[in-house]
Amino acid sequence: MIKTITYSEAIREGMRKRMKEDPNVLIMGEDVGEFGGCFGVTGDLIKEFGAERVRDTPISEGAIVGCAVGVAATGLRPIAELMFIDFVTVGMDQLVNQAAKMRYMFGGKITLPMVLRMPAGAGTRAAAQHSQSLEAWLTHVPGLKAVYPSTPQDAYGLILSSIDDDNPVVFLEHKILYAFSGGVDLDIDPIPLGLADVKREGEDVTIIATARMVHEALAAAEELSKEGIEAEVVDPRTLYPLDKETIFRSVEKTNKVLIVTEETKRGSYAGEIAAIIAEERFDYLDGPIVRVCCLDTPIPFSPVLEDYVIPDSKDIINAVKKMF
Amino acid sequence: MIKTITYSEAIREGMRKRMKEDPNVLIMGEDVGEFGGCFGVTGDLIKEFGAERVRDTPISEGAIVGCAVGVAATGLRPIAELMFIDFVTVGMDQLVNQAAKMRYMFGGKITLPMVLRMPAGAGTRAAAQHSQSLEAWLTHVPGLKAVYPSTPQDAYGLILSSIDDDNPVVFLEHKILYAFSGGVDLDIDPIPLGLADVKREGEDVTIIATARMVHEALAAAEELSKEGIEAEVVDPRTLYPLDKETIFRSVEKTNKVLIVTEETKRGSYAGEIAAIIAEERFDYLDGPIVRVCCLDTPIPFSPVLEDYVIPDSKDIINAVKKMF
Amino acid sequence: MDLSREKLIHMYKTMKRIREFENKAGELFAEGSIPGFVHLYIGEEAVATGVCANLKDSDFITSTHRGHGHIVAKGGDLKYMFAELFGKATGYCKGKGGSMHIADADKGILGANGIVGAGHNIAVGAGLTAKYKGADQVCVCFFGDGSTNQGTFHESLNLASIWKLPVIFVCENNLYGISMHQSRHQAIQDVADRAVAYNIPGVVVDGNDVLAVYETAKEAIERARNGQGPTLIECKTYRHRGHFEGDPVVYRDEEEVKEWLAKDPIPRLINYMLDNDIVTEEDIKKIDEEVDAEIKEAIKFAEESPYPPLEAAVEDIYTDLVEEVRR
Amino acid sequence: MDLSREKLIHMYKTMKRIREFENKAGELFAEGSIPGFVHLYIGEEAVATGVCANLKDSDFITSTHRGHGHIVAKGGDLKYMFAELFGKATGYCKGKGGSMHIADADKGILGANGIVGAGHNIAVGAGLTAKYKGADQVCVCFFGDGSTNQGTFHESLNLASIWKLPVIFVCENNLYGISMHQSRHQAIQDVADRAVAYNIPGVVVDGNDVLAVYETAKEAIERARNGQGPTLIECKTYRHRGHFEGDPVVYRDEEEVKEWLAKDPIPRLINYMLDNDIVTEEDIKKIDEEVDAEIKEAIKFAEESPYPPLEAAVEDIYTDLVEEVRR
Ligand SMILES: Cc1ncc(C[n+]2csc(CCOP(=O)(O)OP(=O)(O)O)c2C)c(N)n1
Ligand SMILES: Cc1ncc(C[n+]2csc(CCOP(=O)(O)OP(=O)(O)O)c2C)c(N)n1
Ligand SMILES: [Mg+2]
Ligand SMILES: [Mg+2]
Repeated sequence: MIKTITYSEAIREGMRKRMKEDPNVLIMGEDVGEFGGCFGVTGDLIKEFGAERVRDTPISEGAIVGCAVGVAATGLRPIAELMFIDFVTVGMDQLVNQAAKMRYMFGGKITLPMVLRMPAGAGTRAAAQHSQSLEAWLTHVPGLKAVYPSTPQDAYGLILSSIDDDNPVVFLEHKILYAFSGGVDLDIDPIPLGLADVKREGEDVTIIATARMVHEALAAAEELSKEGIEAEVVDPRTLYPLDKETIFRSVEKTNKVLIVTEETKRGSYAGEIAAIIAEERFDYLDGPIVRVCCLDTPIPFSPVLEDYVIPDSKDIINAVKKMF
Repeated sequence: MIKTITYSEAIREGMRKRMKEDPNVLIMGEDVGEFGGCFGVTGDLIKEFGAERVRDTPISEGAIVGCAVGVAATGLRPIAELMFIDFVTVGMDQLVNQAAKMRYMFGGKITLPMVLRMPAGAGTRAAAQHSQSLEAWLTHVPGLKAVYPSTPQDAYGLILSSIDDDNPVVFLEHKILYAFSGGVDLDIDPIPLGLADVKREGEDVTIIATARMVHEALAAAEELSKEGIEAEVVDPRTLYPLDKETIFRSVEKTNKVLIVTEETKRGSYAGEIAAIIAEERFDYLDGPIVRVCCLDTPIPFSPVLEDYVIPDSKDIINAVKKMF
Repeated sequence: MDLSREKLIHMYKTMKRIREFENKAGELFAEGSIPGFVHLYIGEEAVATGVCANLKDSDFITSTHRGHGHIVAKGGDLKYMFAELFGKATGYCKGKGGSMHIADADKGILGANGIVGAGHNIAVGAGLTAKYKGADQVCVCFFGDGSTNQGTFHESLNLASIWKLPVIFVCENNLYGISMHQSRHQAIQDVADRAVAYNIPGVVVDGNDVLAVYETAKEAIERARNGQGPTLIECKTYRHRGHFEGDPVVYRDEEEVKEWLAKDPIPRLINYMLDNDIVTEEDIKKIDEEVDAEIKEAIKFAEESPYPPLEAAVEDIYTDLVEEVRR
Repeated sequence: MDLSREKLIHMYKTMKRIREFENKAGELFAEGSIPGFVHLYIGEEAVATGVCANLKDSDFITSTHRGHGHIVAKGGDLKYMFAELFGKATGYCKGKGGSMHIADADKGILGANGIVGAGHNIAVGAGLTAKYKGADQVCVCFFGDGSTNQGTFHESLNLASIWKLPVIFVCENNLYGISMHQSRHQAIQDVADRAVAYNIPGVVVDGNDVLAVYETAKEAIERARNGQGPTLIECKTYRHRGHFEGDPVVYRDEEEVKEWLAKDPIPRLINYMLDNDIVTEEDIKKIDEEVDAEIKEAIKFAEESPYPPLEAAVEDIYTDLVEEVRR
């Protein structure tokens, strides 16, 4: 059954499906219950599953993540929500030194099926402490998987596989995408983690883009097409494991790569993707690997400045044109 | 006056110098006082400057970093020490959302002259929670500067400039290097942040290495030289600001780049350096940009495994040979 | 009560300035002139006002996401505040901070803060500077009930207590952290009970009674200035509006809201002053008009101010590096 | 005291097993056979022993950097423990964890932990699982006095208290966090006082009296099993050795050390049992010999075990991905 729903609803429906099927799945986070979540993602789930399974927590991100670790280590499948990815700084130890490393440190004798959902990204005029894109930190941590969908269908298929995964998964959600709607097949199989999606085919240049930037890249591709440049837009969807095959296939075809993310450019995961290509597919390149990212600034509040530091389709078009 | 002292003594002597000159400089951290610091870096400073200026704190990394922020914002120049860089996870919010962003969020109306010293790196059989190299996280944060010296002289010259800097500086120290000794000129001017050092000249390949890996790279270069390959070893010393000029000059000369750090390869700052070169000096490259880093694992405890996952001169030699 | 007429009038005017600033901020947000989030302080004015009436310019405060009231009470200029909310170049932070990050170093305002609980340790640091320098300064740390479950609350009170720092921890217990009623987020009724864990005084005060707040804070601030260390003050109060503007407030019942609206601190102070012949209705009217005029002018200033130039985006990250940050 | 002879002997043997394990670990570390760090539990045996004597295999514990004692008391196998300390493939963690990360899921041991304060919230999670499943399980969270100043302490006790989880928080107050005497790291004498902040019972007990620890823990564990929520138990004790092996211990005075050595929990229990005719000197000797034999065998097992193959380095990070991790 295909329904037109938003990205945010798609995540909710995925959680609802698994909660119906598996009593071990539970949700915890600040205001996820009656309030329905800061961005409304958990919505009415408390009505269906009750306050024991959709648990409001105090404002204690360390405890939210740490408790989820303990819950997962002892047999349940928690989905924890942080209100903004920016607050992962408060629960960073529990995520990085506990969740990510426990299985390894314990010689594989424990399983940690937990999902940490975190709204990320800028564009809401929420300034420096509520607008970050921190995927580079999380992908740098062995033991975590990292997902960042760009469409309602992907969000749905990927939240299912994230809940099903027996490892800690950080599930990033772009705040601006919450309101995006699209057709979602609610009966599909989970989308495997580690499978990229070519959102647009093209022969001339590969644009690797994530989350909101997928849409900017697609818009740019349409414009570029008018000028005779056909861009292929590759959306990794899962940041780790990363589907190198799909990326390499595209690079081998187009010989030109542009990477677009909303991260601070310096130290970005966009850089990691560039480095992988520069190391493993250098011979296929006919020019520099270009990155279009945020300026290396905290996200400023003023709309004029915020719009300036975040990349958009115009920046992508300009960058692509320079590559020809 | 040139004295032969260890890396750890060099840092202490730098702090001592500035504490003598400026009563606004103070130190805080766990067991930095009478105990002299977990790795002995603060040593006898408490005897000279007293417990008000060399302050033992409770085990509260959030408070250590947060308090340093407040102290710096109100006119002093704190040097805070975390026992291991791994614990920055506990004070991450204070460092990333407060220290790094405050000046910007406040429109430049505050100055934060603080240094956060953190022993980093593996090799001590201390396992996954006491062995990390987390420079990639820190360099990804606008607002921070990041320093990582490889020799006693650099450690001395850079701790001076870090204390003198009016911005938050994260000062990484490699635990294995603490015992390395070398000649240190205690009268030199501070080494400016953002100035790389060519630790060995060579024409054939550029090896960019940081901290302990500088020594592995130098050892590898000696071996390679016997086989007729002359490697140039560039030590950025400051990770941000990064001295791109020195790096580019070397790349333009050798046309081959190998980057060696002790980080988890995926998402490493080594990747950022690779991405910068792939974007800005692509035309000078005659082959892939290669990275030699740690395996993408948490650091295992068992010495055989730890030695296996950490790169060494042999790994560097093998990698370089493959480039020819 | 040995409060001078001037002090009382000053406090009344401060509360009124906060109230009207917030009313306007709410309106301007609703009509789309203010972007982002705003968290209004309406109903809680007596707390910031009563506490800050004891402070000097050289004293410090740390504030929260709900910071407008603290900033006004500590001497913030409404012009620059509105300009900041609008994202203008003339704002306190040149438009880079917005509502959640207003700061004014000259007035000792170490910033509103978008991270719940983050002000606590910054306040401790300011207290340490004061003590280290032997300066006659204190730092007041404002925070909500919800934030008292953050680890930072615990760490900062512990640190301030062992070092006997001149920090006054002022909890604005408005009964909720967003939708979480206090009874659901902690198993105690009085946040002040937590003072026991640090062996410091913990005091509960009616946060809607500006005179009581003033007196309680006065004592704590004197203790701090005398080197007797920190105090935890809990002010029982209530926010009239939702958590942020736009909050549908499904989680409170009407009875509760009604009850608290009746305890509005502003009419309460007016009545006190009228009953005790400290002011006349005329006096009040005059003050109100002054406040109105000030607010109008401040909004005009903000509206007429320019947006920051794009170049500003890369400035003020570091004291020195700018070229490096440029695209 | 309605403790059976078996229970008493079991507790004596457990303490002795811990003591001898630690003595040997110290020796082996000194001679270079054990790499990394070791933090010995000598002197504190009565705490883990008295508490865990109340637990079933299905109950959980979380432990610390000073974890050997907890693991032995909860039923850990000395062979696998030594093998882990040696970094051998047969160790509890296949050599990947070492002293600070020993875990045994089958025995409910959720791991030693190298991060001070990190076990607290994991314990809360285990308690939540128990409650959620309606299982008759509890979780004991062991931690040091120093860790009670971490934010995690505060957050976890708060969460456990509002959710009434079956978690027993056991503070091993050995007077120091490394070199910091308790009087310097917090302004209270009894960590148990902090229970007030969460409206849960806080109890102080002589941590060198295994019988007292047993009884106190028993009550708290019963409360937890009955759905009455968490308890904070503070056990006053002392570590005989330095913080870690190699610590020169410049920060304690001899008097203090002497005083506490005299309170050694092991002779104390022996004397109690002898005085009350529960055991004979012969019995003790026999047990001691059994323990010695077990230890010898365990060390032999560890010594003779192989190091892990290099391939192991990339395994056990994820349940599925291995190829991706390979160099
Ligand atoms: C670390 C962190 N967690 C969560 C939030 C989201 N948030 C903003 S305000 C708030 C509620 C704060 O409650 P309280 O401390 O009582 O202050 P009040 O809003 O009632 O004034 C929350 C959860 C945040 N900004 N920072
Ligand atoms: C987050 C963190 N900070 C600091 C350390 C270093 N460290 C290890 S043990 C210890 C002291 C712990 O004291 P306490 O909790 O009293 O336990 P004890 O060692 O006395 O058993 C410290 C500071 C750490 N491992 N983790
Ligand atoms: Mg509140
Ligand atoms: Mg201790």
